[in-house]
Amino acid sequence: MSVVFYLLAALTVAGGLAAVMLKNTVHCALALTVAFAGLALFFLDLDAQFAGFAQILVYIGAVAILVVFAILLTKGSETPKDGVYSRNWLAGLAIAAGVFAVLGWAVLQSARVLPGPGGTPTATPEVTVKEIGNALMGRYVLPLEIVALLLTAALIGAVIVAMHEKEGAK
Amino acid sequence: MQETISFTPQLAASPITGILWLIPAVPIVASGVIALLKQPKRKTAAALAIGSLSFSLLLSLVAFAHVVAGWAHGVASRETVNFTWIQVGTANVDLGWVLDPLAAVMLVMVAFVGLLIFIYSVGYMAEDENFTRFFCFMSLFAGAMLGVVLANSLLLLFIFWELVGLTSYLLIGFWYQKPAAAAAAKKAFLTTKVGDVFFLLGMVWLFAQTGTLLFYNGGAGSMEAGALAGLLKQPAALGLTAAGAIGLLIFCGAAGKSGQFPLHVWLPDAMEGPTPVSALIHAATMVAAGVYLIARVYPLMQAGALAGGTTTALTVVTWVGAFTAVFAALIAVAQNDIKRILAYSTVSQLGYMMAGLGMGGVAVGMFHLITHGFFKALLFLGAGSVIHGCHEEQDIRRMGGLRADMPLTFLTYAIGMLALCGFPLLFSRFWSKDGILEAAQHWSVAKTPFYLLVFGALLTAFYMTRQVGYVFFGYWRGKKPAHESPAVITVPLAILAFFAMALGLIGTPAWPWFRAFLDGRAVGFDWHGFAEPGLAGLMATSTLVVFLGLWLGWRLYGGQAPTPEEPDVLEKAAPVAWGWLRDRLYVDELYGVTVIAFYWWWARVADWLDRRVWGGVVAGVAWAFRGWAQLNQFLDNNVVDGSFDKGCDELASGGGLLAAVQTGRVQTYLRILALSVVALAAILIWSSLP
Amino acid sequence: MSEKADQIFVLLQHWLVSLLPAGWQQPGGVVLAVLVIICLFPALFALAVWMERKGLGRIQNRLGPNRVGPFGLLQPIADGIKSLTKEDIVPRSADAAVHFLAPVVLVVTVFMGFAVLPMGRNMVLADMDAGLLFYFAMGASTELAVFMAGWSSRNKYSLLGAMRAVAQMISYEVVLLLSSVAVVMMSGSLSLTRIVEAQNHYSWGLPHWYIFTPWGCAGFVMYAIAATAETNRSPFDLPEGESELVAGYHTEYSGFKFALFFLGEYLAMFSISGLGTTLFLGGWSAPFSWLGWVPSWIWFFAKLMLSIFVFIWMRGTLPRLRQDQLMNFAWKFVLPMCLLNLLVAGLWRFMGDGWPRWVVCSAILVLAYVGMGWGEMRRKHFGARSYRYAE
Amino acid sequence: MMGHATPLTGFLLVAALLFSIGLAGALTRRNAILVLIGIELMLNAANLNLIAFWRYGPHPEALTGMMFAIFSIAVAAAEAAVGLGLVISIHRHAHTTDLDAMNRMRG
Repeated sequence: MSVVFYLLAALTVAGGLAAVMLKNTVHCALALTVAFAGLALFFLDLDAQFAGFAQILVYIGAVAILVVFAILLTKGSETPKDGVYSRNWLAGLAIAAGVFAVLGWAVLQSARVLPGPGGTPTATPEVTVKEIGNALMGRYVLPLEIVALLLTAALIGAVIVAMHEKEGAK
Repeated sequence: MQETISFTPQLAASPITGILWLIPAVPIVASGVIALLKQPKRKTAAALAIGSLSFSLLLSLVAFAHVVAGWAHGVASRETVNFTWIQVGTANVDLGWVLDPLAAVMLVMVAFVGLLIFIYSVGYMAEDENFTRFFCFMSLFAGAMLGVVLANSLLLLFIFWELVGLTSYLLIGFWYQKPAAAAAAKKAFLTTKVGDVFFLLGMVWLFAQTGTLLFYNGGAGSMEAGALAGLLKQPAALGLTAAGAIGLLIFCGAAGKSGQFPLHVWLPDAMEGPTPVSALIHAATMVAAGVYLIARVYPLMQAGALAGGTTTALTVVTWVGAFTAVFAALIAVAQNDIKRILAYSTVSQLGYMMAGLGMGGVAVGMFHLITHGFFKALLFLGAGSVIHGCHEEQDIRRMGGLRADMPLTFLTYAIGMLALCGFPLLFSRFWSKDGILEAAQHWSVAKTPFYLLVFGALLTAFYMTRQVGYVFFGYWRGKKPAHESPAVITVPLAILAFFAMALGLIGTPAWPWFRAFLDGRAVGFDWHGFAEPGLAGLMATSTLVVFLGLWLGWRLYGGQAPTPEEPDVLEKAAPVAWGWLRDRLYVDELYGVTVIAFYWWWARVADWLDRRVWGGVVAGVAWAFRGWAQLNQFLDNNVVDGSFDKGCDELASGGGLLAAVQTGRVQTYLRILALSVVALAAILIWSSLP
Repeated sequence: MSEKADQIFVLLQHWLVSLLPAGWQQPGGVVLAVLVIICLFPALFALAVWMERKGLGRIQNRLGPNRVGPFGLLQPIADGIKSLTKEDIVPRSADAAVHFLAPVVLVVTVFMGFAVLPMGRNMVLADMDAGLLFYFAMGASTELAVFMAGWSSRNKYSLLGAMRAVAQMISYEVVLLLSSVAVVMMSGSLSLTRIVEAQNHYSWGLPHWYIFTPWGCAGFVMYAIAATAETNRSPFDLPEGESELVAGYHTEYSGFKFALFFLGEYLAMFSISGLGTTLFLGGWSAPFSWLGWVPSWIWFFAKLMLSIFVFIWMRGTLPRLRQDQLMNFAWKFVLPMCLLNLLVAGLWRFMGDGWPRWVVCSAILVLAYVGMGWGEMRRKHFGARSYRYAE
Repeated sequence: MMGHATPLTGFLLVAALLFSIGLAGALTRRNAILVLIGIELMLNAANLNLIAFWRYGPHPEALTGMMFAIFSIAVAAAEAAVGLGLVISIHRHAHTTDLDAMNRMRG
């Protein structure tokens, strides 16, 4: 296990935990950006350069700010009166723990069962943007078009949903 | 006697034959237009009808001239235009029309007489408020009649034949308010229909055998040698050949329409219709259609006849014809209604024509048909003028002495009467009757028809003089004094009178133009015609007979016709016979007892059958279904509902539990989701444990 | 000789690295390059501040700083010392952690941006395959930093300023990306060095810079607009519009943190114009073929200073845009023009050489520009200027 | 950077941990936006898995994993946008972002 991996893992998990545990919602949002940054670094570590930069650009650049805007627009920044956690938070926690147990067990199980180089990575693939471009335009052109459509629809949908109705409609 | 005539059929149809179909088409279209007109549109209706028929007459004359021209050049032309009407699988039903001397003559006769009667009826029907409807039916009839004449296919002929039957029903029952007229129309229609059924049978059989209904089709027609040979080979029942049997079946149809013996009952009752109707339909044309049909189908009837001999079919025709002639003449003697006498006279003359056809061949029968058409139309129109004059009085015992009041009608009526009796030399029936009698003389089978026909001629002369005596001589016995009919009525009478005399000349033995024309042979005028053996004797006997009849009639009824209350002279002489004759020899009653009784009985049986048997079956089925329905209901209520409803209740209560889960809070759903993931994964792992 | 002059810095670096032991050579080279950037650009920052204050003065018909040092040259150093020594006041209600982090994040991400800019022939810190994408990824996080600054100081004005700045930066970031996508489309690669090489040819002495093509010119204009908006400069400097919002999101900052913000702003300006030169003005390639002998990095920094001068010039002359005008302008005019520019670039690429290509593309762009402009102006009816004075 | 030592399972474990942290956040937090944040975390964990499997998979040149991750990032962005739009509109009507309060869709 290389040092970089441990470092990054610690950073991301800490970011994730903070995003979930912190009282102040804006702090949660910022912790979330830290987690996103950690993940981006993971991607770079895994030689997925394009994915890493895309992750930074999309998540840190857009989603984080979106979350922050949402928090400000819904006056979330003041600490809520009746506690931060929902009533039966313990059950939620237990279920999450259960899920983690199952996933962890499955991962460990597969490590043993899967033959072959499950553990060791292959040679670093030389992934250039040109290849990604060709792939996007070649094999994945349909998903690309559909995602384009989806994004436009989401854009318009989000605007309409969140639009400030005219006074009359209140 | 009659020889088989060979025609050199011209295959290519000349232009005139091409447009021949217009002759029947125009009057029919005219009748359609008139039908659409409103009732007060009298002038247009009359103009349309007369216009269309005159156009047909014009076209018929052109066709007649064309045929005559062809005949003059020595070639007897028969032009046919055939076309496929329906394609049924491989067999196709062809129709078509033909132009040959027989058709040409009939065309002219029907069109000309029809036109005169149309003009006459403009005057006669003037006050009748259903004027337009009358002309609509009349022009439809004229079109149909011309169609019958032109048809080259038995099927097309049958179609027009039915149309003619329909129009006769419509016209007889024209004054449908009168129950008698309605009953007469129904009677006419049904009796002719009986004949038509046999006609249809014959037609179907012919089609089955020869595969075509076309008369002449360039060698392949049913009347041509090829088909006839085929027909001869099949033996039919009663020793008849197929050709003979089909011929007889078709003759039954003709008998129905032409009022021959068994099916003649409708014709006298048909006098209920207006007089022009009687004139046109029941004198000149429609009844003649039957005779024309036999003439058209003659090769079929004659097939297999040995040289000079006749076939059984023709003998049957002759016997029926001869018997009807005498039978009808006898009844005519005892009738008191002016139109009924003429009706029976028509039946008897038709019997003559049938006999003529049977014995003497097409030319003899047709010549008598043409001459009869003219003078009988004249007589009917004359009677119509008399009735019109005597303010709708039809009983001859209430007329009398009209000689002075209606001179013109009397003159034309007298000419018609003399023509009918066959007054020698000048009048047409003398020559046509002689033709028939000559044929009867030479008839190889038996002599009795000859004597019957001679006796019939005597009776004809007698009852006509009786009728004239009652109507025109003696003194006026009616209520209101009669008055002469207007010009529009008397002019056609005059024209018809002229033709009644003139037509006889084209058939004299010296100059047998008509027979030659029909046979397509050349003709020359030579007096030796009279020198034929036995002809002189025949003419002598027939003139003798006519004079005898006239003298008898004049002696009994000439001067002082008895008052309406007094019994008839003859009645005094033979009251029982007179009673029989007056009641038409109880033929109607005979039918009433037999045929109609049978139908009544059969109707009751059918009703019983329907009510009891079928009713029972239906009731049984209904009962079964009701029982089944009750069983269903029982099952449904107890078994199905019971179990199903209970099941639903359980489910509903179970549903309640599940509903509790739907708290509406997103996180509960998420928790359930996660829990199920965990559970599934656990199962997966548990199952994959080695 | 000119070759040596051109590669002087590269050779220097190799020489210094060779001094280090083998194991450390590779990281050492990187650290050295980073050090150079960290020293060079703040120095340039000082020069730029001086240029701005003298330039603005000159534009506003006044002298500008001339007390400290000849022609006021030492003024920036004086300002630097002042800001370092001034007391750093942090409002009590401010969110201390986020308050402190904001300027740091800002400066760090901006510095990260410089890694991919090719200062001269093979003088680039990290020649990444997706260099442009990396640059924009770093650029995207400046908004977050601005927001953190604005929100953490718990001050209505700073929050409003931050919100405006973020909204503005997000809108113009889209334009920035789209205009540069046109360049990527034509050069066929995201790595900046290859883009510069693509522009480094000459025909009849004139360089193949992208700005001399119709779509390139339109792209550069929109890029410049987006750049000024991105760095909250001149016509778009509403967020720290002195008159209304005091100092915008960095009102609560003082002392060194304020200096950091100031530095961050200028560094952003440098990096945005650096990218602009690499994309449109041919990076380190010489303007004329016969000037090839001049070292490549000189051209890069010359163009850089030229752009800075343009920034200053715009600040001095253009009035400030209202917020809704600014947003409308971005979304309803510049963005559609960018999209059209992409289309025209595509058309340019597939029409093949020859004068029709020039005529058609420029015609489309001019027509669109005039049409949209006329469309926008038609609805606005400009009455006489009206003044409203606060009651 | 040559192929590095950490085996695939390391990444998978981190992803699983991140996933369950996100799930815990989504399940326990009261504020709707934080639930969305939890969901974002879960999505990112999935992306990490994708890239890890792509990197350690038999033939990385097929780019499938990375493509999948890129598309999933795009979709997640769209999802976040719409989700937050909804939260904002709910807030405007119900003046609360408290999930327990929003049970209008009760069965």
